[in-house]
Amino acid sequence: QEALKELGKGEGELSIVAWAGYIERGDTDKNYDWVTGFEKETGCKVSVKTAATSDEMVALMNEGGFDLVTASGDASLRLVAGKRVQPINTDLIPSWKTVDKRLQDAPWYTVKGVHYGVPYVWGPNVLMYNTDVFKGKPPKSWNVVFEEMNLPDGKSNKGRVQAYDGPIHIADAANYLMFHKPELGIKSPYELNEDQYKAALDLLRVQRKLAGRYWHDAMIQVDDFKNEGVVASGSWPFQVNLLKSEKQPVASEFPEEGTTGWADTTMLHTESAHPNCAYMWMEHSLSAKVQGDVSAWFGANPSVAAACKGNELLTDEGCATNGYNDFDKIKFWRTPVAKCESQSECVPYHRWVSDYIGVIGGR
Amino acid sequence: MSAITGEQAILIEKPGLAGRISDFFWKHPHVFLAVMLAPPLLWLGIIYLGSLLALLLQSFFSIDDYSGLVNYEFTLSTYGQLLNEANLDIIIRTVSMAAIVTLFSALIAFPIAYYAARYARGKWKAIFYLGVMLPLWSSYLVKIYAWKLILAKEGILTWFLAKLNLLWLLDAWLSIPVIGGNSLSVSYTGTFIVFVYVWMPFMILPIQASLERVPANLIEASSDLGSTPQQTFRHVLFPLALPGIVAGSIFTFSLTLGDYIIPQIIGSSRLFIGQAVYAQQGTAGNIPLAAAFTVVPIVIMGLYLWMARKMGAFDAL
Amino acid sequence: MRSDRSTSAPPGLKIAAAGGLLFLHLPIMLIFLYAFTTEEKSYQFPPPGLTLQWFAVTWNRPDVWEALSLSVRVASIATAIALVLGTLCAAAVSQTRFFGRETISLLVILPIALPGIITGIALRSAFSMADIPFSIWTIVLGHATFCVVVVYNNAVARFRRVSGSLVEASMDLGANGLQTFRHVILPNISTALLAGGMLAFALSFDEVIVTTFTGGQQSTLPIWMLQELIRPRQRPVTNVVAMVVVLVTFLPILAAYYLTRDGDQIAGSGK
Amino acid sequence: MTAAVLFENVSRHFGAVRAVDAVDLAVAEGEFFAMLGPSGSGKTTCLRLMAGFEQPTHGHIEIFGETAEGVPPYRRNVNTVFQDYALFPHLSILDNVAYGLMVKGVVREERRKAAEDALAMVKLPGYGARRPGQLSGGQRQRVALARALVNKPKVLLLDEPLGALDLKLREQMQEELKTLQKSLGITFVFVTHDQGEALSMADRIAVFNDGKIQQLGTPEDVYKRPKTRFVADFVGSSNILQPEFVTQLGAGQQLASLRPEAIGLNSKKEGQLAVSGVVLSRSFLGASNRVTVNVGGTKLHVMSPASSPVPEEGSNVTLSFAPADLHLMETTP
Amino acid sequence: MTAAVLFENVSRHFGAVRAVDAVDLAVAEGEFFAMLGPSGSGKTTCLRLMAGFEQPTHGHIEIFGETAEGVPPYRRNVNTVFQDYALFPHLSILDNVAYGLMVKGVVREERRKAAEDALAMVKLPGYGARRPGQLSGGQRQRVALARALVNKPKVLLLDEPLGALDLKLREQMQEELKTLQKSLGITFVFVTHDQGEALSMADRIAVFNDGKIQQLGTPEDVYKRPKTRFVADFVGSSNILQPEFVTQLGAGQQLASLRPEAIGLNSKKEGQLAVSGVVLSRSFLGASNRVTVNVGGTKLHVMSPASSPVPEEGSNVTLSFAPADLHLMETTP
Ligand SMILES: Nc1ncnc2c1ncn2[C@@H]1O[C@H](COP(=O)(O)OP(=O)(O)OP(=O)(O)O)[C@@H](O)[C@H]1O
Ligand SMILES: Nc1ncnc2c1ncn2[C@@H]1O[C@H](COP(=O)(O)OP(=O)(O)OP(=O)(O)O)[C@@H](O)[C@H]1O
Ligand SMILES: NCCCCNCCCN
Ligand SMILES: [Mg+2]
Ligand SMILES: [Mg+2]
Repeated sequence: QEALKELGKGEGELSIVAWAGYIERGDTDKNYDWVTGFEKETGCKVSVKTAATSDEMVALMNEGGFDLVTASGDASLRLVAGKRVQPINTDLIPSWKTVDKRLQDAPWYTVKGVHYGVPYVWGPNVLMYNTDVFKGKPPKSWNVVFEEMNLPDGKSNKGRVQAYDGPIHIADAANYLMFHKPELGIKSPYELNEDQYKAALDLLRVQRKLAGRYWHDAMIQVDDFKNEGVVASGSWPFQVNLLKSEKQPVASEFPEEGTTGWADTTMLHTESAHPNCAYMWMEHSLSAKVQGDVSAWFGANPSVAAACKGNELLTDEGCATNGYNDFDKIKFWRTPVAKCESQSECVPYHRWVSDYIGVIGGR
Repeated sequence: MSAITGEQAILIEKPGLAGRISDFFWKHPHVFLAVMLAPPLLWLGIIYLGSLLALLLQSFFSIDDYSGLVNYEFTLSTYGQLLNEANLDIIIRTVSMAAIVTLFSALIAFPIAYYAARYARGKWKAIFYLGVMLPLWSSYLVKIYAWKLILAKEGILTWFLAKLNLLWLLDAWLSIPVIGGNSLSVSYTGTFIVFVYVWMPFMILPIQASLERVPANLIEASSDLGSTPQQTFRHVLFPLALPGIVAGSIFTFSLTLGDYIIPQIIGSSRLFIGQAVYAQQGTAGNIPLAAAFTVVPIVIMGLYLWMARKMGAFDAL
Repeated sequence: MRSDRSTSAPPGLKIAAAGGLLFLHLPIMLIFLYAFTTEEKSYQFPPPGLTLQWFAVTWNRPDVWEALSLSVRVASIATAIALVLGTLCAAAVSQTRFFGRETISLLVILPIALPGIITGIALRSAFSMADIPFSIWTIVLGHATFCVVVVYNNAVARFRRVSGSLVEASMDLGANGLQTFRHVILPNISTALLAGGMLAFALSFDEVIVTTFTGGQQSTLPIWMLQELIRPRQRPVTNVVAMVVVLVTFLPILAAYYLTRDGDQIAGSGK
Repeated sequence: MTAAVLFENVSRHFGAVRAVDAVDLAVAEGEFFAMLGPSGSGKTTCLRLMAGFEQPTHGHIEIFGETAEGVPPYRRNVNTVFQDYALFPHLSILDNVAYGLMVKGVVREERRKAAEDALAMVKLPGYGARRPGQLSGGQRQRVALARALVNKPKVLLLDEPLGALDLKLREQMQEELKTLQKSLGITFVFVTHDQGEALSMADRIAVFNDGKIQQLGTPEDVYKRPKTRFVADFVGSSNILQPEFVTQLGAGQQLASLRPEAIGLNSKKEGQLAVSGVVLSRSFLGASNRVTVNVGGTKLHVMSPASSPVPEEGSNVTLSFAPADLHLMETTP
Repeated sequence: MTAAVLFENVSRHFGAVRAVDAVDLAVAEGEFFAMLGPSGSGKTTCLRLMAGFEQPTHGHIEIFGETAEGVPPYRRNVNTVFQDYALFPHLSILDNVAYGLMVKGVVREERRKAAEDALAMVKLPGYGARRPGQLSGGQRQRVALARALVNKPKVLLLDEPLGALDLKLREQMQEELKTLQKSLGITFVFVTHDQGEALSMADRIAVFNDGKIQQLGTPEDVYKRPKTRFVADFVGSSNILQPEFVTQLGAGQQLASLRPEAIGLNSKKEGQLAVSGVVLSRSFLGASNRVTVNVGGTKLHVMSPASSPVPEEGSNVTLSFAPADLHLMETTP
């Protein structure tokens, strides 16, 4: 499929598959609204379908009926391979040139030099913890969610930690092992041979004994921190910000092992019914104001450097807090494939899916 | 009234469309039957069963792991996948849960149905009926969330038990392996309680109906022949109420078998069949595996319905 | 049962029955309670304070009205379809004997006896195969399918009681098929249909699982609730909606009870 | 004169069951015709063939000379009083009675009037506003009658209309029905399994067994001159005498029937046949006593008037009867 | 001898309804005792008081000399044959019959044996494997009987056990029951609303009306010497003569009953009273003819034997009867 040659008039509608908190119209907090203005300006009425995992996003796009998706790195290339998204003509997006150079040709959305989207925001998976429990001794390592131990409040971490309910969490285990068991020779947490993979699963089995429940939905994790006595978990800055805004005793840490993370791309469906509105949104999404607002709201980093300065909501320290300068330490989500780069053969994603279900099920 | 009427014994055919249609159908009862049955049969037999068969067909396809697109070639590999250890766990977990939920639903429902059928009269009968129907029709989702509040670690049950100095009881329960856990809301116990709560009302009405159909004189006959009330219950009342219990259990069993919302909200993240289907279909986009998973409840419920029909449970539905 | 008129229930039974009903109702009380809480994000117990503000808030939320209106439309249409299909089926099964009657009652029961997720996913994949876009009609189609059975059950039970000789009596007195339907059958089954229709409506009104699969972007009330409950903004609003729905369904349920019960007496006197 | 109802070799089979089997009959106009027989003998099926609810498998049916096959019930000027009355529970008594006129399109006022007249005729004036549920069994029966008669049918079919009533009420209704039929002159076809009812009410009786007519004749014919053992046994109680027994009496070589009331106890008159035996048992029936006597191994019932003395059990008695009362029958049962 | 069942001033009220009202009765051991009365007269309630399903509101009940109040049915050695049999539909015939022994803990083999014997006794050997649904009415009735008898009750209660059977079967079962009772010697208390049944079977009859016993005596007592108009009317059909009519006959000044079969038609004998009248109608009843005669405004039924000639309708007849057959009664109905 060819990329769009020129822009026409808006079609009046636009539907987007997005992560929770990515597309806000002021419902939750009046100050966070980057949709209403866009609708007024372009006449494109925006509807949003939130998805909780990358797999869900791929499934929704496969099903069709949507224009745009804010796909993470573990979904984007699958969408390209499945011919669900179309090439983007960056010439039609004036703000393209303002995009962070680190992201402009990123491999998770650029195939053979063709861009299949525009970057949205990116960020790390942080370690969220309860400040009352950790009493001024923030956890420095992911070990609080991987190994049984007593927390600073004297009680065991058993039943009080959580992990992400998505197969990609295997990469977090691999990332932990990369640091603590260098002898396994893991080069990338997304490229694991059988032995490395098995070690990661073993680690996750230990974790299963510690975790009462896995978190699947950001909002439910927020609930669990409030009502279920959960005190530490891998999380997104979004939840951290939300809980802090409710005056809950939580904070987040960027542990010594480094973290996985996400760099999301706004991609356009092959059969989009509203391509003009979609291009208008992509342009809108790259404006420094929107980038700053999203970053502030979600706890992410903008893909446009200008957003780090002068945004009221993000403040001038915001980018630093959210890890803007740790770009290189973050291992962004990718889709594990059999033919991997770092070694001869890797365990492909479908095994991650079924094995992770097994691990959670107690296998 | 005159003695002998002047009219003909056989009246001439009535003119008019209605009359002619009536005559036609009267003369061709099979056509009439066909006309009556066509709409429901087209709907249920073609649309519904057709969709079901099409779904089953999908289970013989496979999915491309990387792109998530269905590969339309006949294969049994999806069934191979269905039978891997993790998925078997899911099936066993779900079926056991459905069985236990059904058993306890029957145990809790029976006294209510029994009282309503045999002792409640007049106003009380209406109160019992409403008492069963209201929970049945009040929002399923909101009820589940109410239970989340009750069962949460820092929830209402804990609050009450703390007031009563009974927290040790809860802790003792939660420390039991398998059914225990960190809190009720992340344990099988919690999932079980909510399942029973939500589906149990479906059990009451069929049991009540079948109990009401037991003629009073059978109870008297039993007593007359020397049965104590307990013996009468065991030898007469219970066997005769059994079709009602089976009818009710069609609901409790099937609804538990397919639900994916309850175990996701109240549970330990271990999947149930409904969640697996939902995840494979919606999250992973693996329609063939989802379809293969649905075969499990279809087969189970097929057998169940067959047995229920033999027991005459359909009349009690 | 007459024998029990003079005796009263054993205390153990009374306790078990009362306990069972309490178990059914306490959580519902809780739903009511939290419709009045002053706290909006998550529920703490006991509620920090009580307020009536959520009723006004609910009233002013357009998304509630949209979902409600969609739910009412879906349930009405699904009920109407179920009434037609269920009555036809019940009439065919109970007024005539033919090969395969048993199979038909099985077929009608199947959509409710199989888990909703199967109905949902089967219809969804059929829609996508047939390239039918999601709309209110796809939701209706799913709901009508499993609503047929409640109408069918009510109608079959009534047909069984309306003695077959009534139809013959009518024809004997000179009424043709249509007149017999209009003057004898319809009046005698109407209360059963009303009761069945109400149950069908309630079933559709509260259905989440099938709707999840057969609905596209539209949200019915339960789907709206699911989203609201997961994303806590003004959670008490969901409780207000749930409570109002319970209170509003109270009357039809009571009516259905009295209608079918009186129907017993009316139709039974034909014997 | 054309028959009101004519059956020519009519059969109605349900699968292997021959509910009605090659029946010939002709009901005369204005006649009170009874169909009598045990349960399952095909009486109701015959009636339903007349009403049009069943179609014959073979044979031909005429109603007042017109072919009836293929004519739906609602186009036959024949009405039925159903065993369970089949009153419409949702309609008032008046609307029940006016139903036939309503569906024929008679205007409201007129049919109201006719229905009230019909109710008066069955002695239920002023009951029009009630519902069927508010009437007693006997009253319902009369409403069912009025509902049929208001249509002025050429033939009225009654399927055990008195079966559900208790003894006293049944006797009273029997009388009323008979009077009504006489005054209206309508042809009545009446189904019953109560032989007393058939005998006392009918002009002619068809006795059914196994889908076949065993005998068709006046009550006296049927009672006094039963053609077959079945009829003798079913209509009234009868002593069935085996051919050997009859031979011994020197009265013939066939199966014979002897009515219990035709036998005298210790009161032989001239010209009577006599046998002796031992009293086995006796029971008091009010108006009479039934005495069972063992005559050389054959058990004979004797009905003796209450006014006569009753012999003791075990005593020897002489039984006597007029040869004419010994009725010979076809030997095949 | 202690009575098998003794009622002393027993009442059972349901709210305002006096189902049983101050009843005194004593059923002798080994007796065949019938309770006869119209629907709603309290027969069943009496039976239920004996069985223990009801408790008396007032009064005292004894069974074989032991106080019965407060003793539950399952601890009374009294068994019931229910009107609709109340067989357990989920059990085989054999298990139905063996039920009473099973709950008493009799071992399997033994109760099997006893049940088979009981089935043989009611002439249903080999039916044990069937279900109640597979039997005819008469067979079910016998199973119900066997199920009760297998427990060897001291008193057997039967609530209209033959009500649902048709005439022929009823007559046959009456005989069987009577024979059985004689051979077993068990006390039978039998409820019926069929006077013929009560007269022919019972040793003594209690006639109920409105919860009260109207008369208690042998069948002959009750039939020939009815104490009240109600009994005269209910037991057999009777001509009730008003005091004025009786006065005219010069036979007294009370209400009197005259049995139709006690009246002669045109056959006045010496010492008989006679009146004349006009024949209104006649009907053939098989064994006899019923002739209705108008005697100066009073309608009299005459039952005349089939052998006598039947006068034409409208003809004048003389009715004659022995003064002894004119039975004077209490004037209060
Ligand atoms: N619709 C039917 N299908 C099959 N068999 C039937 C049907 N109607 C009647 N029969 C059978 O035909 C036979 C005659 O039945 P019918 O009802 O005419 O008897 P009946 O003389 O009226 O008996 P009853 O006195 O019990 O009413 C019976 O064996 C009955 O079972
Ligand atoms: N449990 C009860 N509650 C209220 N009234 C009752 C009850 N049982 C009987 N009765 C009333 O008591 C009266 C006598 O009833 P019972 O059943 O003893 O009459 P019966 O002589 O057996 O009549 P039938 O011949 O109709 O069976 C009736 O008026 C009846 O309605
Ligand atoms: N009251 C809500 C219960 C929902 C049950 N739905 C059953 C649908 C089966 N397909
Ligand atoms: Mg019949
Ligand atoms: Mg009774």
